[in-house]
Amino acid sequence: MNDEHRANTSNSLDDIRKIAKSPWVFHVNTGGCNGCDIEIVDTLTPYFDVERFGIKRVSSPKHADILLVTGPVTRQSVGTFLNAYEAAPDPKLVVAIGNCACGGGIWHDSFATMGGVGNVVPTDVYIPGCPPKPEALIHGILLGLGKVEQKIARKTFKEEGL
Amino acid sequence: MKNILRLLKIGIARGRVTYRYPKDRTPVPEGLRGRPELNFDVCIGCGACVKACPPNALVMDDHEGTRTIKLFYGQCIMCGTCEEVCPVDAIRVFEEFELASLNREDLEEVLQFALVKCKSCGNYFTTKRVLENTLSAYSELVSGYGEEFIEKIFLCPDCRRKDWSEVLAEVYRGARHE
Amino acid sequence: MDIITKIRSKFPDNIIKVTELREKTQLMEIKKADFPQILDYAHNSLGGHFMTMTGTDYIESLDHFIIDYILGWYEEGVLVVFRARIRKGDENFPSATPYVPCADWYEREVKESLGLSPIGHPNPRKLLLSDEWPEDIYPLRKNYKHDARPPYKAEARYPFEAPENGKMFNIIPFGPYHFAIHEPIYFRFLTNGERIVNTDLRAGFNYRGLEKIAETRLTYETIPFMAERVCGICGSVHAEAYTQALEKAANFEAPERAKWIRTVMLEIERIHSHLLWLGVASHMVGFDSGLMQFWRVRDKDMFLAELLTGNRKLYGMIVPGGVRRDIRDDKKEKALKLVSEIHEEYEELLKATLNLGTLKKRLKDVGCLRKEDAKKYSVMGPVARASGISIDSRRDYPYEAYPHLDFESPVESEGDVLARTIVRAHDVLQSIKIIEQALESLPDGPVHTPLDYIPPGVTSVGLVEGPRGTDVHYIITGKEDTVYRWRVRAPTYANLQATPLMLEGYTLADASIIIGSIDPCISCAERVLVVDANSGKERILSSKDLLKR
Amino acid sequence: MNFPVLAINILLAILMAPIFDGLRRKITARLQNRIGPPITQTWYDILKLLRKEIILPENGGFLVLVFPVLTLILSLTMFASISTITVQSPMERGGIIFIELAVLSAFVLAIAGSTSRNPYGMVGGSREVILATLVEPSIIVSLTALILLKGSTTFDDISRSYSAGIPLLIAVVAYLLSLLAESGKIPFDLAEAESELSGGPLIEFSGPPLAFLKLGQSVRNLALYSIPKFFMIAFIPLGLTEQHHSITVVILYFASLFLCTIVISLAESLNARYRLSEASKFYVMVLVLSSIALILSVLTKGTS
Repeated sequence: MNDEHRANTSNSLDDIRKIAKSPWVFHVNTGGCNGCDIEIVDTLTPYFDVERFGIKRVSSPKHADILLVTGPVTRQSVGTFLNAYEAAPDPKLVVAIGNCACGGGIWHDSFATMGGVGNVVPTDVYIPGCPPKPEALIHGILLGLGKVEQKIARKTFKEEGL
Repeated sequence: MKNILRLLKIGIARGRVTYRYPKDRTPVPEGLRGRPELNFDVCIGCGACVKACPPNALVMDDHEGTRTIKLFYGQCIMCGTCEEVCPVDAIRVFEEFELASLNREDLEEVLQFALVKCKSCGNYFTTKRVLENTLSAYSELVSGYGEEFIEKIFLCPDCRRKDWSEVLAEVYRGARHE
Repeated sequence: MDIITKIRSKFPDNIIKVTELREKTQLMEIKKADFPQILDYAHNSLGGHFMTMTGTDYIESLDHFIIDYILGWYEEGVLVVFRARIRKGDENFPSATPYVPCADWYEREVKESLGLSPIGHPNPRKLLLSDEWPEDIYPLRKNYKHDARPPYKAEARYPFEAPENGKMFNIIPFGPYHFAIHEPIYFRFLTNGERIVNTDLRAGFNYRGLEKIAETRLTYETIPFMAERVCGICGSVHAEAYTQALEKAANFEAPERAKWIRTVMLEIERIHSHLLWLGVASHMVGFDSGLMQFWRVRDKDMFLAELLTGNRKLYGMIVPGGVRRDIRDDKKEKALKLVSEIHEEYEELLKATLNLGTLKKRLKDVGCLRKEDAKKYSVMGPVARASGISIDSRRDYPYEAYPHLDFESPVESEGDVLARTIVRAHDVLQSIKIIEQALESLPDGPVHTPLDYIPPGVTSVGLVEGPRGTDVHYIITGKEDTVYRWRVRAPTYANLQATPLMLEGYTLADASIIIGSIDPCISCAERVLVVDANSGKERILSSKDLLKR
Repeated sequence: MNFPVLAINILLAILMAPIFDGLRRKITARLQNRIGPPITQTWYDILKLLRKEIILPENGGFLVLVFPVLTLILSLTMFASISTITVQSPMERGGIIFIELAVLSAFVLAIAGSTSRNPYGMVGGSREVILATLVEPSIIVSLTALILLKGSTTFDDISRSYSAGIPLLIAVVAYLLSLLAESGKIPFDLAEAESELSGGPLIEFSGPPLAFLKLGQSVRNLALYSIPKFFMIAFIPLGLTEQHHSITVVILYFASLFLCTIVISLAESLNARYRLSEASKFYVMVLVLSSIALILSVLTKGTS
């Protein structure tokens, strides 16, 4: 568990421990194409079965510990998304699923979107992929809960003499 | 009732199918399109992938003698177009999919290249590596035309257009599109 | 007598010109004032299926707009494009909605995105743009930039239909984030007890402005990647429909092998989509094991997709000119084995679930759509086939390898949710059959040959039978390596307009499954709908309540 | 009042109720071909909820806090009234108390849902009331049959009475069937129906109040699961029971819990949710069944 990665979130490690054993997820589609949404449901089904980790999909944001956000956040969904965000009690994790949510994806500069979840609310975990495989989703959620290590790191290269 | 028993039978007979991920690895089919990666040792910074990328996950920025190519996984749709257009096979799509990150910055790969100045007007126009690549790939072809001809490779497109010979234009286009 | 002659003889003086775009596709130019009567005749008397409608901005080059209504006759395999010009300064046209109810959304969309007002439209509210979008900015006009974002105003509200005075009813909001529907759409039910008396709905949550991006930022080559992302379930269908339209415009035939591989892709997608729906529908009526079991089988289909394309959603496979990946022989063997496993597990499961007492009770006689209404609203795909209308563009507008394959298109006549379930369930078996046939007799040859010239200014329509019905892509080719106009009409767009009819009179308990029964793919449709108002007075809960389900 | 037994009961309730809820989830998962959550999962859920922030709905006020606590107290009292792993029952006339509390607690949850003026909460609350009105009579009638047949309202005496017979058998079947609805799981989760009503009465609750509600519900369920023990005891060979009464009671008690858990998870995983109209038809049948048991038991008692 590398704490320095958590710099941009409001949740401390202690907060995360509180929800780590029983993370209830609320799924918010902010204008995604359905691909990621279906993979979220797929993780609940027999082959991947995230209920092993106590993950349960709930129907009200008031019960949620994790908000799984898909989609580039369209202008029409900003209001309802913020309502859902505010309704979820602390501590909560915001997980951006798929590259639409991470960075706006192919719609990043469209007039009708806000270009990703990060532009609307603070985001804790980014799960890129189009759509992310169910395994990648599980990995991302467990990463947010501090149960696995991050496998990717920023890479920078410079030509000599620059 | 018969159907209930049938369903019960499926439940019992099919057994537990769950993969114990992340403890066990799940089967990954060959040729999965996962994370693309730029190989800095090979990449010449020509920007072909940047042009081809549908979601603009690859962006290019020239600034004061440095060309920065940034690959942002958070925008990449894993289509593999970049791999197809790369002239030197520097970008490859790997079968890697666990890309989750706690940080936006960790999803970036940044490559910086030195740019070269045009011998005529003095503006930066392409990377050193693109020139080297053009020279080495087509040295044989160009060698017959003498020193004066090779000099013209070091001109920016604008200057080249002014005094450019048809033949060299063909060579350059060949290098760009191969 | 063919369709064109019939229309000609009925309206001898109103038709300016008829040109043949390509075989069985006619372009009929008329005056805008004649739209309502000609469409009324073509749709209601001649039985034309409403396919799509678009507006295109030619202000900068030619000083006018054009409006196209496209009707199709499945039995004859004919398409007719009705076109009229709209001069600058006179930016309106007579609405056809009073005669052809399914034109409702299309005309509203043209109004807000291009600023052409449909005169006499019963309900000219916003459709796809957000509530706070400025009234005088029309994003699909050519002088609007795709990345210009007007400042966001938080306080805007959508003008929901307020019922007239009368009895007290409750307002029950449904969505936008509802547990059973995985996409944001917002229904507002007026209920009497648990009985639904009126429905109003607001979509547009999924509107991402994709047509604009395609017309500006993308090229012919990269549009398929966006077309796929119209929808995560029927991605290939959209890529295929776009590709088909483009290839028709360029008079290009893809290599044989590519055609067969495309067919396999489309059918894999149909299986996954229908299994997904069967699972979700089970979940909607509280049969969670159904969700788990159907999705267990579905996962095998996803493994198959992953094996053949490298992506679980078949993304990045169909492009203009062919497909991007060949099916190697060793992969073909593995694929055939997976297909037979799917077949076995699916039949076993279908036997157990389709006649399960408690499940059947929930599906039977719910959400009925009569054949006349289905025709009137031009519903598509399984919804139409469950109401006894035998339409299937695989058979009626043949494309790719379908003419060479042996399959049937199941039809039921009851029109209730159970009928839709049965149609889909049997469709899966047909798809399995098609995949097996196609894989076994895959022809040899290349899988991709580039399209070298695409003439500008060509109007072309691609029709593909998606899992939800006919997907219609309309393009006008452009000059600079990109389309001038691209209009996506997903089947859900047509089907959603008919949901209020299905919902009326049923209870709240059935609302999920009725809405679910059209297999809504909101991201495809990305817009709003409206309904006939019923009498009744609303008892307003707070607006906060409405937003927070 | 037998305070040591009372203490044992309450401790047992709090410890074991979530475990049996976890067991139910595990069995359901297995029938759906997956691994499912750890058996202690419901415990983790409750512990987590206790540590979450409380968000009050705009117009529900403090009632949102009162009802969950009330539900928990009622359920615990209900559980405390029966003799579980002990031979002695904690109080006299436990049977009456049990029936009263079972009915009361069913309505408390329904009212709790209506306190928040959320439309789904209200619809869920009204469904809960209707369902309770339908089911509670069958529970009352089948338990009354039990009490009549055993000739006592004290659980202590009930577990020492070995009279068996057809009426008892009918009563136990009726009881198990009403249990399906009482436990609020598929096919009778109409009130909380997530895909229809997004959680119904529970929708506005969050954090600790939700934890109390969840714990309350599972304790209540466990209390209801315990009852078949008193029916079953009659079908054990007499000699065996007499000699090792305290052990038999423990074994029977757990057998009873497992039986109910299995019945409920089977029903949950092999059925679709009923509509209110179908559920009411079903429960009219159950009520008829339990009434037959009652009439028969009156007849048998009357003639003997």
